[in-house]
Amino acid sequence: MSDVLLQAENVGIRFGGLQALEALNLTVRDKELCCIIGPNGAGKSTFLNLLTGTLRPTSGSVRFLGHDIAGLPLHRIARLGIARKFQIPSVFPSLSVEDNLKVARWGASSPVRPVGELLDLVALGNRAATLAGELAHGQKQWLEIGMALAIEPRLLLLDEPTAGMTPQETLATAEMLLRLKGEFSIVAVEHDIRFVRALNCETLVLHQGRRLRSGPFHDIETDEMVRDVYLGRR
Amino acid sequence: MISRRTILKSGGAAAAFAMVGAPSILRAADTVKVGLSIPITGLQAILGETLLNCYKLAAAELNAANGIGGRQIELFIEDNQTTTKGSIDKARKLINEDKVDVVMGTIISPERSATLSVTSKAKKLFFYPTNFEGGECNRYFVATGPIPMQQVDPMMPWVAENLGKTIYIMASDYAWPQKMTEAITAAYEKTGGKIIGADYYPFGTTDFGPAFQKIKSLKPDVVWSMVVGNDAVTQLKQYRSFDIKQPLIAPLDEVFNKDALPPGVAAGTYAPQPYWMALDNPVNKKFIASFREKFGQEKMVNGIGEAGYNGLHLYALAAEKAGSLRDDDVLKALPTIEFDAPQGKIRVDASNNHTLCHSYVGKAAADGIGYEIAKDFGTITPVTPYCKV
Amino acid sequence: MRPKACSPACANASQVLPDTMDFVVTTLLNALTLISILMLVGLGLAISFGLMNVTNLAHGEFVTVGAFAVYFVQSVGGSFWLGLLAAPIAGAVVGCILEFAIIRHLYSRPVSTVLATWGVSLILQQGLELTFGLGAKPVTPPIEGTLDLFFTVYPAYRLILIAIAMLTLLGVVLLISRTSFGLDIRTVIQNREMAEGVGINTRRTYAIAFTFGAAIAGLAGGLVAPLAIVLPQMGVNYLANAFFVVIVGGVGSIGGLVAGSVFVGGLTSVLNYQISPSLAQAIVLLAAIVAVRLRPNGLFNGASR
Amino acid sequence: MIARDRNWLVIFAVCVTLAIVYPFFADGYQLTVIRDALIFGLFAASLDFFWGRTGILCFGHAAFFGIGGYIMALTTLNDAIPLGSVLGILGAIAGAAFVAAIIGYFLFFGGIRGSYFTIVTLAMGVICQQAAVSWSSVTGGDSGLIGIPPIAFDLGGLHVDLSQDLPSYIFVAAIVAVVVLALWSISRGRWGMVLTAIQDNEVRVAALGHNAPLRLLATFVLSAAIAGLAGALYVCMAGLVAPDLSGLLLSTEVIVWVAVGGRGTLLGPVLGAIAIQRAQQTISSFNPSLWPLLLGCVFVIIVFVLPDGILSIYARLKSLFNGRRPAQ
Repeated sequence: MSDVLLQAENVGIRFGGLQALEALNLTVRDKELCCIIGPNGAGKSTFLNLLTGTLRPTSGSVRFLGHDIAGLPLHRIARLGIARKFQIPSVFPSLSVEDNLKVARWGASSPVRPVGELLDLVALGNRAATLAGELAHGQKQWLEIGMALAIEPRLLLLDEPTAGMTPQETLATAEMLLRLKGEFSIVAVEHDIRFVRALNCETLVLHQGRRLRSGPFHDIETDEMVRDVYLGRR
Repeated sequence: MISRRTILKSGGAAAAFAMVGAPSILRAADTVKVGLSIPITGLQAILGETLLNCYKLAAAELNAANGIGGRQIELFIEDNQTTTKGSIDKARKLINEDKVDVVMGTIISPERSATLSVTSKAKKLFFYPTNFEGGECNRYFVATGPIPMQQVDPMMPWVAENLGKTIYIMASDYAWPQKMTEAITAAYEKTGGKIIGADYYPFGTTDFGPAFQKIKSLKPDVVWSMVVGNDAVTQLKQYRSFDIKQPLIAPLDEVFNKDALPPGVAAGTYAPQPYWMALDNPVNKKFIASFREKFGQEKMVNGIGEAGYNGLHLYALAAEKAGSLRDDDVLKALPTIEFDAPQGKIRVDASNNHTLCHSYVGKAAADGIGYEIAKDFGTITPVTPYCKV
Repeated sequence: MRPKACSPACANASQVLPDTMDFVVTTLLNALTLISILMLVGLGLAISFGLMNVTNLAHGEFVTVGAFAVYFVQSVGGSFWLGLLAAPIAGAVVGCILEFAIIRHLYSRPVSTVLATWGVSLILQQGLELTFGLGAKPVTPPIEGTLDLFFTVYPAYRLILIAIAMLTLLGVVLLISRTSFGLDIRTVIQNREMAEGVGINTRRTYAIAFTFGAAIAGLAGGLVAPLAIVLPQMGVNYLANAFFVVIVGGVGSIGGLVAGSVFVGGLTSVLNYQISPSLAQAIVLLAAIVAVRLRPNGLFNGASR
Repeated sequence: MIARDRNWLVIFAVCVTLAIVYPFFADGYQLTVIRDALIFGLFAASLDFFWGRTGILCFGHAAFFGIGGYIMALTTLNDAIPLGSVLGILGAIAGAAFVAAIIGYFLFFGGIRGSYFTIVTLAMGVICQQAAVSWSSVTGGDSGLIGIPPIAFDLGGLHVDLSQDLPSYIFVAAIVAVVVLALWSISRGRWGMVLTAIQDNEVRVAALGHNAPLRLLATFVLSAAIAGLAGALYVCMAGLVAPDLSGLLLSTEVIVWVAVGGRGTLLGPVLGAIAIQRAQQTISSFNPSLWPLLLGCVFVIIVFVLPDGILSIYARLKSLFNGRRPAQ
């Protein structure tokens, strides 16, 4: 149990009369990589919001290193070691790439990686002085991953990190994450099966707010029911 | 040339002293420079216009009759924007850049205080025309308007006798009404009257309903309003709509009633003022006639304007008598002269530089603009425990 | 030293009961008057500030323009009622021009909107002063005198004002909930992109909504004209409180607007009787700040900024 | 970035030089005029530090100016307090900062941003002015407090007496230069960068572990403290403090100075304050009623024609010569 980083037990949330998520369980161990997939509207982002404490579950509990983090201010959660990459790339457009990473580093309680190393990690070494707002879409996504790395997280939550990327960029992103695997835990919420396939990790499949399947990705991929859901047959 | 003639003409010891003491002033100036700091824009613009016109009238009268010791009066008119900062900047400009011989004007207290802080430092004469709450005292500061005790002390026995024994006060929340309330309370209690309530409303109040509700439940004999400026308009409109029967004392005057109030709203209200247009004396008749000839037949004039007019005339008489424009010389001559003002004869008290002005209660006529004199208390000597110059 | 006001009950002990009823009813009506005005002025702000995210500091001038419309109509011999009809039209015209000339170019620059509308407010004030001359303008109420309401005697005109305000509010509610234009507005407010997607001309809808808010503020100006001072600078007296109504009440619903008006207007009226009015005003504004801290989305609803 | 920094320093150096040379050509009165304008320039810079760095407009900044002024006045007018001038200035800074801390806490941690902040601070200014008018036993009511002595103190052998025009001018000019330079260094370093990031995306900044509301609060408090300092200096130079020094009109004027001078440049607002005030007093001597109309037009024109203020004219001209579009 000691290496359990994040534990969601029996988590559910209602919005008014709508049961958005129901009885979900997820355990993330230290330095583990796992993925959450599901079609649009399955409740992936809502679940992520529960995991980061942005939303408070109406039933069940989410604990990070044994703490209940629901409702804590965002910066406190970050300082506990949870980094999050948002679905829409949210870099600081009026700052240069380098300054984006600097701002991210200053937020960390104990930054380790120098900015130069971060730039190389996310393949932006030659764009350091560019205004972040002028980057291409995929580069913005990488920069954001770099910013998440800068705060030296214990857990990195990625919300559709490859949304809007070209296939090549998607693969490059997967490689980037695989390189980082083993440094900290990663939870990736994805829509794009190719990306998850490249990561080949423990996977939780959501459908209509419930767990559909969970297990290693190659098992999931061959599952009939998952295929049906993804192909819209169910 | 003119300055030499002045000296020759006025002659005497004072002029000789002036020549020795301040030759540069007399040689430098061909005119007497009067600096006017007037709220031409901002909240007090209505009253500012009348005040400015009164100064223009006084200057024109003096210039038509030999000026001051033969020297023409030149007005330096500045808009202080009814603000502290504007008043400071303009007072400094008048004194340092225009090098005026005297500063006059301003209406509300912040303008006056700001101007005074500059003039007192520069030791420059400053004539203030508006009803003055008192409290400020400076050797070079001359008040030609009344302080609360001059208006209130003689009036309260009359109020107790003619209007009633209990008063409810509603006022704007600032110094003048607060000081007035103190003076009213003191003078009224001597006559056995009682202040049964007082409420002070912030500037910009749009609903005085709660005050009228209090009037209805407290049932005072008299309501004394010291809600001033723009808020007075709101207050009077609402006072009428609540149909309150008690007599109302309100610090209104002819200019304000005509330019700001709906017709008839002020009808029947009482006001203490040192001057009314209705005063029946030849000086006043001539004053009003020349004012209207110059600025328009429908124009009204009020106590503030008249006090400004008096101020310039008092200055001219004193300077003439002193034979000098040096502030100290004029100041020395000032208490020794007397001016036949529209309100009656006035002079400045040597002990505090306040003016011995008249005190009248006016009652607004049915049109709500003009006033009839309800009572004349004669000339009242200003008593100022806070001030000895 | 201020003499303490005697409490209403001690004025005449034998009359306590009727006096109390009188007191309650009058206080209620005083509060209602204030609430009505705040609501009408706030309505336009709720649309522009709350929904379109436009901080229009010239909103107070719509009130001024409405009041001047009544004055103008009366001064050329028209009746008050004709003036009251002209007031919202005048407000709408000024609002429409303002939206067309300035605000629509600045939807993406909120801070610039603040500056530009403040500038416009100065220009309008000075323009009115140059046109109509210095000083307050007289407006006579359509009826003088008071009405006996059994418990209390209350100025008749104020009762009319309250009635008109309530009817206007009802009309607005119906307009928003029952007409296709109301549907457009609601759609645009919910999601501008989506509204554009389904073919609503959002530019036009914004312009009309803004103009509509200006018209209601103009009406408010017309209604207060016989009651309060009519002056080019009068608008600012209503502006800050109306903003507070919207902030406290929360944006996005008529309910929030009513809640905000009741909070600000009601508290002001009740406090005015208890403590010094200056202090009352400060307390109401401070209470509003605290309320915003505790209920950032408004007293009434959960719509987010 | 580097080029922009160099530009700024060049303009700063030119301004400092002009300020040093000016006393050789000006008489005492002209010195006092520029001295007071500089104090209001400091006030404008204080607003710019907050508004320019956070993008949030404070519409009641004069409240802090006024609070500083009143604290200075009350301290120096009380003979029982030793070292009145020094304690007065410190008290003015602390008092303004304290009030800003309380108001800012409620607003920033309550999630109030943007226009909402603007409106609430507008009301704060109104309350402050009304409080200054009504609470006359302390504040002297609407006429304010007069007779505030000029700054004078002996501190550790350092004898300062600012009753004369030239020393007071030098003192004020030095303070303005130092503060503006300090604010500029702060705002281009870590602090300023984080604030820029907050302006871009506050949620993101918080998700990186920054306490964004606290950053904003600290900026607001520092900005208010400098406004308090400016207020304290002004009342000593003017000799009085009055309620309208904390009022809506001054709050509005300072916004114009910043907008005209160029938001976010710190130096621009100082120049804007001097230029506009001189223009205002000159124009009002010719035609008083023209001024408010002109002011309104200036607002509208700035927004549409010169959104970056007069200081940006220099950059624009430069890029015109180089044949490039100005960097935005």
